[in-house]
Amino acid sequence: MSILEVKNVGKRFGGLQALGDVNLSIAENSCHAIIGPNGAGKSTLLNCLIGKLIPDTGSVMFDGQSVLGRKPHEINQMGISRVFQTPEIFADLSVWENVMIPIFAKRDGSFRMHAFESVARERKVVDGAMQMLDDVNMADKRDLLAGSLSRGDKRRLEMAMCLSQNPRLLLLDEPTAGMARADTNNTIELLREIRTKRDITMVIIEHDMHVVFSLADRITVLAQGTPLVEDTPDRIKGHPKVQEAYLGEAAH
Amino acid sequence: AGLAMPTIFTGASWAQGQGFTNAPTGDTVTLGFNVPQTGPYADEGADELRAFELAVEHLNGEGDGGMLQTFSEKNLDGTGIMGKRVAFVTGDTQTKSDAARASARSMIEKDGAIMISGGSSSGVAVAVQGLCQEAGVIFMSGLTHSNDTTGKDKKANGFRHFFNAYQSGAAMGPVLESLYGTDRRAYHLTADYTWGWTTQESMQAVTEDLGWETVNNVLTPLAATDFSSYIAPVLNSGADVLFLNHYGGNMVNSLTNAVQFGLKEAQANGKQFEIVVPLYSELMARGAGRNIAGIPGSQNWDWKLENELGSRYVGTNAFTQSFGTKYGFPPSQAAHTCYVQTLLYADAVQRAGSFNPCAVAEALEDFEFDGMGNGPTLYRGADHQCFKDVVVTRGKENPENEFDLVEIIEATPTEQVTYEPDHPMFAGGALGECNPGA
Amino acid sequence: MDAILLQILNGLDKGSAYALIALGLTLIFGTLGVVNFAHGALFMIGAFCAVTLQRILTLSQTTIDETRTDFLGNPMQVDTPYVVLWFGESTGAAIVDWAVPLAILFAIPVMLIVGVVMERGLIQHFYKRPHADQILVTFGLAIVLQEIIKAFYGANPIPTPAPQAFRGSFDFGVLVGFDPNTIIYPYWRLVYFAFAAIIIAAVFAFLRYTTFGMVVRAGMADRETVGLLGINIDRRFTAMFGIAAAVAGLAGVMYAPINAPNYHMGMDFLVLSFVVVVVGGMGSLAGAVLAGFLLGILESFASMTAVIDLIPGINQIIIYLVAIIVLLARPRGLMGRRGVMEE
Amino acid sequence: MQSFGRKDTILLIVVALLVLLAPVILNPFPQASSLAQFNAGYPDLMQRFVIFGIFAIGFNILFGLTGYLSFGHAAFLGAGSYAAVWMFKLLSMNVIPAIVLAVVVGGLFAALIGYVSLRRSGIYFSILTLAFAQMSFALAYSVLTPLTNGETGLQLSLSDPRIFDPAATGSLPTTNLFGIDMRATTTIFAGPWEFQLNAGYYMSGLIMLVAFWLSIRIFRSPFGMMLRAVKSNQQRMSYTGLSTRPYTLAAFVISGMYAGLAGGLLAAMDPLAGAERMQWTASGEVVLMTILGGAGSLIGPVLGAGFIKYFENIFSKINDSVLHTWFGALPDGLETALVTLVHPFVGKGWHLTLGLLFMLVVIFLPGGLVEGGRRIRGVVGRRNRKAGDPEARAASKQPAE
Amino acid sequence: MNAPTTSEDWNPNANHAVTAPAFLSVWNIEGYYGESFIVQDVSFNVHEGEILALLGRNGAGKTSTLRTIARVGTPELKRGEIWLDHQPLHKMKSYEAAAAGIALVPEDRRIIAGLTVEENLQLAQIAPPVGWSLDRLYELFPRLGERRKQEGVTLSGGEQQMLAIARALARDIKVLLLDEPYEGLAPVIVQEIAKTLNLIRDQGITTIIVEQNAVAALKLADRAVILDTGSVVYDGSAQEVLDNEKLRAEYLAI
Ligand SMILES: Nc1ncnc2c1ncn2[C@@H]1O[C@H](COP(=O)(O)OP(=O)(O)OP(=O)(O)O)[C@@H](O)[C@H]1O
Ligand SMILES: Nc1ncnc2c1ncn2[C@@H]1O[C@H](COP(=O)(O)OP(=O)(O)OP(=O)(O)O)[C@@H](O)[C@H]1O
Ligand SMILES: [Mg+2]
Ligand SMILES: [Mg+2]
Repeated sequence: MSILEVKNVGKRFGGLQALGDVNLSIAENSCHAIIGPNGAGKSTLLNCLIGKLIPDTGSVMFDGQSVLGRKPHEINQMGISRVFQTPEIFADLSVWENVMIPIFAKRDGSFRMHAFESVARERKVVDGAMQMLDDVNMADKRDLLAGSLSRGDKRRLEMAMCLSQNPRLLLLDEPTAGMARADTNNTIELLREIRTKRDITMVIIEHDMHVVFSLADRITVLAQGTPLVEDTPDRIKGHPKVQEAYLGEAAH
Repeated sequence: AGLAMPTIFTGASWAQGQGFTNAPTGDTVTLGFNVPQTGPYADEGADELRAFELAVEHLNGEGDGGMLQTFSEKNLDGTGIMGKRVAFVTGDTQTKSDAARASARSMIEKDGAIMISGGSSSGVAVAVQGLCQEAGVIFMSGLTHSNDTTGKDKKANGFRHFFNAYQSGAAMGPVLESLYGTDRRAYHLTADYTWGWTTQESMQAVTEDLGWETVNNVLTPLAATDFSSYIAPVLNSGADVLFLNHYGGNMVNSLTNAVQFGLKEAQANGKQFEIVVPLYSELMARGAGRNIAGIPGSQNWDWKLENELGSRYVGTNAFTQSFGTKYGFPPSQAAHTCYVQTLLYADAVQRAGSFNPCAVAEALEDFEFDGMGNGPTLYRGADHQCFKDVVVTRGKENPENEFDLVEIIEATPTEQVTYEPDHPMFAGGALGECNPGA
Repeated sequence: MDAILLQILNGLDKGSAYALIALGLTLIFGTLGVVNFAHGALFMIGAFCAVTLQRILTLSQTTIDETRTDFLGNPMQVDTPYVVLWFGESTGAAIVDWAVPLAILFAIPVMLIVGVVMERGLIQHFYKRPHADQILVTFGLAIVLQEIIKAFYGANPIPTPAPQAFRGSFDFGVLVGFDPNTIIYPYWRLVYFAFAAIIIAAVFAFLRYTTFGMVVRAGMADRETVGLLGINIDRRFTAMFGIAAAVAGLAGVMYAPINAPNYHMGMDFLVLSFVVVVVGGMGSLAGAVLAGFLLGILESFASMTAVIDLIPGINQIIIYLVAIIVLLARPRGLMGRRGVMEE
Repeated sequence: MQSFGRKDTILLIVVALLVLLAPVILNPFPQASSLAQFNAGYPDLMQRFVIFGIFAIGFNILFGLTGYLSFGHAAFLGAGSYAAVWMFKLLSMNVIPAIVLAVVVGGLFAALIGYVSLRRSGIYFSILTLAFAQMSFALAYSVLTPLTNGETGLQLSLSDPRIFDPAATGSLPTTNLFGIDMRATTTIFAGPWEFQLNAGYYMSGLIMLVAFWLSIRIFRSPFGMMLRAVKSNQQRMSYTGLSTRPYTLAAFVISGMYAGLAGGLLAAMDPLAGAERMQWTASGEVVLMTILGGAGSLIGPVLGAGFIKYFENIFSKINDSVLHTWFGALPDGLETALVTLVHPFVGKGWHLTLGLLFMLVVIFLPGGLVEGGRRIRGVVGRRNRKAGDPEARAASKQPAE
Repeated sequence: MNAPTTSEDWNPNANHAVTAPAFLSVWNIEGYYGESFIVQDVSFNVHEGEILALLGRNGAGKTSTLRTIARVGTPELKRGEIWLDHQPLHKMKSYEAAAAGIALVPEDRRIIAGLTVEENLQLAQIAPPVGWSLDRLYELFPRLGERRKQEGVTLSGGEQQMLAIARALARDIKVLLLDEPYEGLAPVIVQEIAKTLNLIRDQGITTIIVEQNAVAALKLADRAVILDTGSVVYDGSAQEVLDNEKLRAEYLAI
């Protein structure tokens, strides 16, 4: 049963066909990796899924409903969360406010006029945020301004924000780029754990093959805006075309 | 008395004990002079303030006494008002009704002012007059020319010495006839707010009575600085006279623009094209520079009146002399009206024998006096408007210095500018009762 | 038809004034990203450069003429300008007469200095501060500049006429075959129009054919990185500020004969110039110029009797109405660049 | 942290005490002394302090939290004033209906303008709000004169219907709260001092306290947090499932209601509504108040409002003769010199002083007047802590984590 | 925590200005973000033509150290000296340091918004000294050549990284500071860049590379410095780190 169905999606930027004709079907509760050379259109594809871009052609169905034409916040409310390639966080807010906001959004929907309640009284939200920060090893930084975090920490924070929403579909655009090895491994662990604990589908874009091969059930290789091959990790590893165009010596 | 028990007094904030607001208790009496000190009319306000200071000096027996010598009443002897030395406070109206009221309230509440005077625009005058009515003090308005001040917005506690738009029209009618004849076509540019409207209305009524035709009346925005798009179509409209019903900066700009477009030299309908500015002030004339030359308008007073038109206007020279000696240049009509208002108030108190606003008002109502530079004058009781001659002037062609910008064409006699209190242009308001504040 | 042509002509002229005033602002606000509430004050100082030069040229020797008396009855003081004494009646008078055009030469160094001092002394500390702080400090500065001018020149407008040669007007209608007097146009306004065109062209050329504009734009987007590329962005910002001040000042000098300068004329134009810049689109010089002309022409049309009769009060609000419509129809004004002051 | 905690309670109590004691605190100089000029404890100014405080508090909810800089908030203040005066003219001199209608009108007007203006952000938003307010001003001054009385402003008149009140005769009625005259003042003479306790001031002060308390609640609420999130990163917000428009619109309407309330109160204290209240300079004034006091801080805007109103009302009234009384005791030459020196900064020069102070505050106290308070506290605090210096240094040597 | 002075040829008591020991010397620098003390007494030397790997966990202060060397405004350098080839960098502003031969490729790439790819490169060549020609850069990164008219910030993440590196090479530099150059790049490109860096070294350019992919960095580098919470905890040969399990486990968790 596939939860996300991408059909014939194409997107042009001026003279550049960033996405050619992408068809993708992602099975529920799977972890699907998209890899490919720089500029292949991976981020563009994700942008089309969350309403940041509107594709020129094709359709995107999430759980039987069309995603296209919806506003970003509506798409998120359907259960899609995304970690961006360059961290998108609330830089002027403290770390744990950053995590509370998505929890409120999940609980209260896209707008609620809770102007006279006190944040501190929202025990559940506060506790949830603390728990989440613990999970990503950031509890000690909860009072820092998110903007003053180092880059790796910003990425971890953004991941915590997305995970705190319990999304059904989690889109991760290079989640471990710039993360120290140790934290990369922790992140892999965290994502694995979440997969075992909850029903969650992940689409992950990564250039770090260690991460890809540790997490992915299936891999799509995108090149110049069109899927080149789609297969299991093992077979992708051995695929000569992929090796030559993308992996280079790294696969050895 | 530092350790005395606090005494507590309760009542309306500005009424204390003697039955009226701010009854002077010590040996001084405080007057409030509320003039524009910032904004476009700051220079006019500064001139008003000079006149106020001069008036206070004269009341307190300092200086040469100015108009006290020529004033027909002789109750003031240089010992202040009713033996109390005159003190004053000043404030900034900013030419905004809100700020003007705040300033006036602070004079009443904080400084204990018993009379407020000043102002350089009708909006402010009407607003402050309303406040004084509510507070129970006398308001002696400064420069305010709108019909409303003593028309639909008149108040029992408010008094106007300055003339008004209707009187401008009435005074200028005959002059316009003698200058430009009876066969003229007029085009009006009018500032789009109440003063502009009333002025335009008056001028249109008067000129149509002469047989002139009104071609068009265009309302110009308050905030306009460049009037070119309003001036440009005038010449081709079939009109041969342009009325600029503008005041202050608006008037300076619209006149400058009109001259730029060559209207002063132009010919229309076989006649010389003419420009008329109903309300004139020396400062506006100075701002307009050479453009004002030859353009007729009306004034409340001019410092050359006595020299040129004789002793009917006695007082003029006395005032000009003491003002000019102190400050080095001749006074403006705004300064004159403020000076006169202060003396009139002081005299009224003296005659009434009380500072009680109601007594003062009574003393001013239907009061006839002379020697204040305007000739015989009546403070009409029905609407608290002064009736006196109106001066019709014209910009001088070859001014000798920057204060000598206008020449007097004639002084229109009082009868011609007098109207009934219920004249339609002044209808709709009621004086109400005088309010002493208690 | 002629009425419409007349208003187009009028609008072009009004527009050239708006465009010129907005041009200086957009260099500081649209390009350097500083919300400069003192821009109007720069314009005003420019106009007062003309006034000052006029005063300098009419500096006079005072003699006492015993034969005449002044208003107080004392002997009259007669002032004769030194230029008249030195160069003779006609040459002296001609020099005084040409005070406004001469003031251009006077204003350029003055305004450059004012701009540079203002940037070095004050604004440079505010590039990284929030826009709100910039508003407060430049507004404070504007008030101070204004009050200083008021202290010296008073609050009343000061007539600053154009040279005799440019007074009066030109019958444009006759030229294109209409009746006399249908389309007349003051000479000085033609001069203003031409002057605006030259200044606008010069600024465009400067920014277009040198790398200066690109560097400044880059510096505004990311000062730090531009510094890393070896460029002393501070100096360029200072230069840009000086140029902008000079442009604003020249707009003021040339405007002096159109409306007599007074100390608050800057505030009167401040809101308008911000509206023009924003309607044109942040960061776009062409946008500011275009918006200046658009608003000028529409304002002229709105002043036509036929239009006012149709919609009373339209002439009061036309600028703002157009601004609202443009900004709603186009997210970043007419030609704004992305990411400039959008948050 | 983000609860209505002890700190907020203390702040509220302090502000309440200040409001209560303002007539005394603001009149520190004996009535007869030459420094009495600096006393601000008279009803009109105290009313202005708290009313403009309300205006600024409301503005800060929008600007301080969301960062949306409205340049048209005076329009709501003006609309509130007009609404209130119309209530006085039509219904009754009781201030309750007037204030209620003022708040409602302020809110509705804000909803209308906000709905359109919030389609844009940043400077484009500012100019949209400015344009709306300037249109309101221009129309109120001219075309809408039947409704606004144009240039002279809307005032009471004897012929108003006032259907719930007995017909006025002779003198104009005054505003009241169920019979308590808003102008009623109790004057306490304590030795040479004089303190004026005014009913209108205390009513306005009480309303300001409520408004202030509400604003603290909003700041500490999830809603307030969302508004700060709007300021920080709108993109992230929408990808987090939040719709930013309703949040900003709600903040806009709330601040519009505060402005309407302030406008209504102004009219309740002094029943007049003038068009200038809507002009851009009036909108600019509340912006300046908020920034001057410290945007985003709770008490800052109130301080800023007090600061500006103080200079406007006190400094503008100092004229040369006042200066001469101050320096009169000095030798003549010195007296003239001092008067000449001070003269440009007071009376008609009060603008100059204000402009200079704007610059000084923003240059030396980034963060506004509250920052000044913080620094003073810091200096005092540091002096107390001096003993533990080495320890403090060691602590700061720890990295931020 | 004091920096272990494993650097051989450096005497801290010597008169620095006269006898600057290495090509680039960093002496006891302390950097602050406002009140927070982030770069804590860091010292190390780099020799001419050398590649130095600067390693450490997230938040260790690597980026802050590089920024201090490049003389960017924050963190503020409150104490210490930095000498480049007898020039006192610590007294310079960032543009002066750049003129002296420092180039920083920042971690978030800092492509300038509103400029095209080509303009981004041209910008780097406005102030002397100018380095590689644009043609040569496009040869190195053909992708950039194809996209030269596109607005720089709309490039894909990897393309932006290439642009950032190209921008540094567009200037004639002595020291290249690379902050996580491999981040977001496809493995093939990583190999390409590694080759380029070797090429750059051959031209005598000195390089400091900060990289989370420690192995890749160490393979390239001659020497390594490891930072932990703002202080130097290791300064020695790169090979040793690769070989020494314990060291790696302790400071790099690999
Ligand atoms: N707004 C845009 N305008 C023009 N071109 C664009 C725009 N956004 C992306 N592109 C181009 O589209 C192509 C695909 O970009 P995308 O960001 O999807 O690549 P990617 O696969 O995520 O690469 P990477 O791994 O480097 O992040 C790139 O060549 C990029 O330059
Ligand atoms: N602008 C700032 N204000 C305050 N603290 C900051 C700022 N930037 C960084 N820091 C703090 O400085 C410390 C070092 O940050 P830095 O970015 O130098 O680390 P890093 O080693 O580059 O980490 P990463 O590998 O995650 O990029 C971190 O604790 C971070 O929170
Ligand atoms: Mg990408
Ligand atoms: Mg880093």
